[in-house]
Amino acid sequence: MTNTHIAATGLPFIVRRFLHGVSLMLGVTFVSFLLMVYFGPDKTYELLGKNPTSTQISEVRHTLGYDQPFLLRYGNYLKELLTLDLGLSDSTGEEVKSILTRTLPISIALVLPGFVLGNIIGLLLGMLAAWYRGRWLDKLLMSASVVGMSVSFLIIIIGLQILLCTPYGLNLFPVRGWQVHDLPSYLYYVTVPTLALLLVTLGYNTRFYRAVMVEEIDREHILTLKAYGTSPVELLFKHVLKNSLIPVITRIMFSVPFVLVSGSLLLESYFGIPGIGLVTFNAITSGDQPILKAVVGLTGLLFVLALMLTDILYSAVDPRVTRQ
Amino acid sequence: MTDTALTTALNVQGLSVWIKTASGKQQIVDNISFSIKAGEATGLVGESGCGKTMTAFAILGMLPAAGATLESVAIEVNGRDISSLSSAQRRSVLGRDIAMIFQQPGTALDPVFTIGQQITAVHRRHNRSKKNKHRQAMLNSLAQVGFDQPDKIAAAYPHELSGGMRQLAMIAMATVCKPAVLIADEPSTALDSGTRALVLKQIKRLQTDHGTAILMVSHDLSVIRQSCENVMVMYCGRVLEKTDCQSLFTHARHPYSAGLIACIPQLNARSASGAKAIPGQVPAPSAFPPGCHFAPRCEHAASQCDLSVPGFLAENEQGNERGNERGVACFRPL
Amino acid sequence: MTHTTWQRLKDDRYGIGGLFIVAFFAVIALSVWAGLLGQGWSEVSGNRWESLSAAHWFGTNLLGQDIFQRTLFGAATAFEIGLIVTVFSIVLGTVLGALAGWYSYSWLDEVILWIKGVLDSIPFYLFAAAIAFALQGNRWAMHLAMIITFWTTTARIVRGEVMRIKQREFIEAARAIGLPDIIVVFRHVLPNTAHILLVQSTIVFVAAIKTEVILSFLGLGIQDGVSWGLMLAESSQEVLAGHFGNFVAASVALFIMLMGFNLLADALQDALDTQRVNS
Amino acid sequence: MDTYSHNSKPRLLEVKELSISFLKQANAIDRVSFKLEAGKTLGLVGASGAGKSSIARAILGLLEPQAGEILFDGNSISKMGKHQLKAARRRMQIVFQEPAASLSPRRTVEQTLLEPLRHFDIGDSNSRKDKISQTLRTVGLNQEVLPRYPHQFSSGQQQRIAIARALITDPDLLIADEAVSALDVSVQAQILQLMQSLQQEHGIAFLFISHDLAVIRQIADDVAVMYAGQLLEYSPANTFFNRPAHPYSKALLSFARFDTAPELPIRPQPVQHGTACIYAGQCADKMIVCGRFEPEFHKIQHKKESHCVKCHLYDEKNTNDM
Repeated sequence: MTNTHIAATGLPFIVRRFLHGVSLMLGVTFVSFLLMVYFGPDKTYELLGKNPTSTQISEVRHTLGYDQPFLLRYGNYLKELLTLDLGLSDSTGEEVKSILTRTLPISIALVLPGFVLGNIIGLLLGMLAAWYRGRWLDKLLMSASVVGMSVSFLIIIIGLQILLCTPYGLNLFPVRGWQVHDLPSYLYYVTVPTLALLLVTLGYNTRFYRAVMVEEIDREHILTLKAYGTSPVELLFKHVLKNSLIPVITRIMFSVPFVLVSGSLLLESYFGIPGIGLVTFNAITSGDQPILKAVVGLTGLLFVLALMLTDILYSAVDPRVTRQ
Repeated sequence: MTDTALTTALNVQGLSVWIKTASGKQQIVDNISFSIKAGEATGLVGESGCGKTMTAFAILGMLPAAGATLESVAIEVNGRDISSLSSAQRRSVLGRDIAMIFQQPGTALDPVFTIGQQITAVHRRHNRSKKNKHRQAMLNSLAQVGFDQPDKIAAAYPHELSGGMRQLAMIAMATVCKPAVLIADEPSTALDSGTRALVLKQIKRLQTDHGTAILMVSHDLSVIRQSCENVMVMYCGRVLEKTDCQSLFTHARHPYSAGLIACIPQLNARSASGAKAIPGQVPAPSAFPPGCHFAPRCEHAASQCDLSVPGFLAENEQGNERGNERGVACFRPL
Repeated sequence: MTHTTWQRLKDDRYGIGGLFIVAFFAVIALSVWAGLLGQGWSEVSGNRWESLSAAHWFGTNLLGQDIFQRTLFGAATAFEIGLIVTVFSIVLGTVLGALAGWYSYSWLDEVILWIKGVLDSIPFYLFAAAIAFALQGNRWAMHLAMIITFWTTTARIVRGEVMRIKQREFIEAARAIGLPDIIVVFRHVLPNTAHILLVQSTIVFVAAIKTEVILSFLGLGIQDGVSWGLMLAESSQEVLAGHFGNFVAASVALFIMLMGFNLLADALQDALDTQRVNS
Repeated sequence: MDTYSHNSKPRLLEVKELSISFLKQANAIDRVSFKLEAGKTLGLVGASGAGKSSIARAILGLLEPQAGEILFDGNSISKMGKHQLKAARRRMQIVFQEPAASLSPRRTVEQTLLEPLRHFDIGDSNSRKDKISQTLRTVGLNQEVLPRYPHQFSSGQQQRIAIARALITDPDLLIADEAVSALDVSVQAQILQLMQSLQQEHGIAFLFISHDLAVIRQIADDVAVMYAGQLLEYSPANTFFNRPAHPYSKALLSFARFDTAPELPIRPQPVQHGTACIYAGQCADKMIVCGRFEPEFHKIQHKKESHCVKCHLYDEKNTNDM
């Protein structure tokens, strides 16, 4: 989460946020190096045949660099990441960099509509529930969102597939595949995954936005606005919304990296869509190290960018967030 | 409309409020009636929990607590009953004919909009003129409450001003549309003596220069004595005494009023035994005693006080020449 | 849980409903662990895809194993995961959160927030995969992965609450007589976060169970025994062939348990809210 | 600055040239000095934000001053060893403004009252029970409050419990930090009455912090006026209320009597160290010298009482260009 503590180091705010971002990146790469390389699978035996001699083993280990000191290996791992020399995929041998550049746009196209709709509808429902707090509409929305939160993503995916993609249901949409070349074909393939993403996030979003809105509506300045004849619409969409932009921004910015990777992972592996999620899924099941390292690096980068962008948005939205 | 209705800026008749508590519905404002003429200031005094703030909000038709209900015979502002208006019609009255300022200047203004934006919005809402008269009206209003550089204040965000300045900005917002009635809910409680004097001076100026009728809600009798002509003493949802400040301080008729006055620490005398305190404490709504609510704490209470509720004995016509209402709700007034 | 919170919880119908469901599944889990129920989950006691019958209440799966037994065992697995992950992650989150909050804006706070930032920015499923590799399929790899990442939300909430409580006068009063920090934190600060931890535990419990389902689908979940996640993963193929037994059993059971916990979490939230330190 | 005639016994509390600053702001407290005799009450007066509460926290050892010294019974608090500090802390207690916020919400009244007794290991288990019931009686409460939680009491009762907690270790000094400001007038009167009787019966010294001059009038023997972190006037109560010396004191009294109101802007301008009188911006009797030099403390002698004021008006050197 953002570190809203403004260190009294006098460095300009942006530089300090950048340094904080860099330190996080270092942490992410260190952890991923530790887990995926240092403790990762030992490939020496793959390259050697049966009962290799000790010299062959040490030779291969030397070429693979396993005998180098820990820090040095971490050094070249960082160098690789920085120079985007991400190596080749173990399973397909294709350059990791080209895999990422090919699959990332597909994942974004897949996840974006569900993500945007999920937050916009969630915000509107949250506002409604907060405004009519305690009345039947609030109770209805809350119990619906409890149901939404109690259903696993996998169940929604399988359920929707049965309902919409198989002869047992309406059979309107493809059960797998991603032959997208124009808008109609895009809609044809993206509808069911978007619906799944929407259903699984709507419950959580509505409750979260309701809690934020309730807190804002209870503030004293709302009473003042009511005492001066402000209409409910102006009250909600001008005052309450602007005051709650900080928690709203935080939620949206920080769910981007996860929805893009974790969200797409399930959707793509299930609907057979060749995005970064499917690539990560195969990498996990087959233990394809270079891909895993690259995806972790990518998400770390996305997370840090989200972090820095949030701070900038904070001060743009809320005058009290001053950048000493 | 009788002639008094013409000059009466605010006329409240039979106002009652109930709230939903854990132990069912409790009445916290019991049949309050009073009227304030233009250019007059009336104080509504009582300890915390007596229902005075709830009364103020009920007059505007706003009930902050969920599940609260309100009843009134009439709430007339400049002779027009606003209690029977639809919420849209009432919204056109709030901020134009009747306005309110609050106790905590720190939280009463929206922190993410500038002072200027908030005041201009009120003026624009109630004046459909096309020219940018709204900004000018806002700047004038700020200047009138004593800011020598109104444009600097207009560009500032609430957190950039001190408590006193925020309260003055609040007064500017309340008076940008020149309302007939201003309700001030504990306007100076959160301020220290310097800024308090400044804020009360500005409220006084509204009353004298613009003929605004002021209803000042406070727990501090010395503030009421300083800023209001008339005073109503409230306890556990009921008005126990209504009179002018002069008479209240010279000869309070209700034992509770007398007790309240005796509690006030005097600035120029250190009373030997210390301020005389009223024994016991204010009961919660669910535990209001039957009969006169003050009876258990009242030294003059007789058996009658515990049994039945004393009616409000309005004094006969010999009230002072401005003929405002006077009276006391007590079987054995002092 | 003072007396009044219990009363308030009692007259919240949904809350009691949630409590009943949770208790029901707890009983099942206990009896499975005690060996009374669900022991025949792995036996091939029938042929493929038998439909509902007296012998197999929920029918059988691809291998002919009894789905009802497997569902019961799945409940125990879910409870085991939920409990282990919740207890460890809440304790870890509370301790680190309290430290970060008590020494806020110190280097300790910076370090804890940095660790949290790093862990939050690694995609969870990759992290779980990496841990699974590092521990070579150890039975507890999944639990460890969840504990290491779930504590961060609790820590953030506890840190915020401790920072808020730290400024209250009753803390200054305790420090004014010279009480050592440790006593002040454990006697005056943490008890006031108890209500948050109770609500957070139910939320983490739900998150742990839902995560297990996805991990099992990725082959990183339960290594021995069966879980609803595994059953759902199995069912994803069977469903296309029209056999819904496995899918319906696992998803309905999972849904009911999660509903139970979520309803309980809501009821606790409302009941304890008024008890909070009035800010 | 010596504001007193000397006598042999060391005073209960002596604050010497105390300066405190937060982060990089200018000194929140700037060279404040005052003394408090045993059994006496000093009223510390001034607008909110003048730094009164920070002094209280420094005395209790909760805040580390940048400069200056606080002597309790003659020895400096910051130089005290662990045991000496613990013994000193037993003899000084504090009561806060918000009664509800000063009691630990999850602990019963009994636990709250037992804590200081156990911490300073006063008496044993049954003598502590008597001590608790006796202290409760002095603050006008009885036994049945013991098992209950703070949120089950009115603010007046909560403040009595807070006072009981402060009294239970038989302190010599009680700091009341705006202790009655949040209470209704009638409850305020009850608590003030209680504090006055505590002083007469137990000889407790009070450092009574308040922005309300009328309350100070009821309880203070001496008055110290603070403005933007600086002490401007120090005088016996009667002299202060009848013949205030410093222009700020006069202004405070006239505001309290609703006679006058200050001009805008009302915020004190930050003043560089030693270059001007901090109140110059607002002062009605401002002279040229006030804008250029910081005034020293001058002593005005009436009979045997000492009355000092930090203002150029009372500096003989400047009388010529008055």
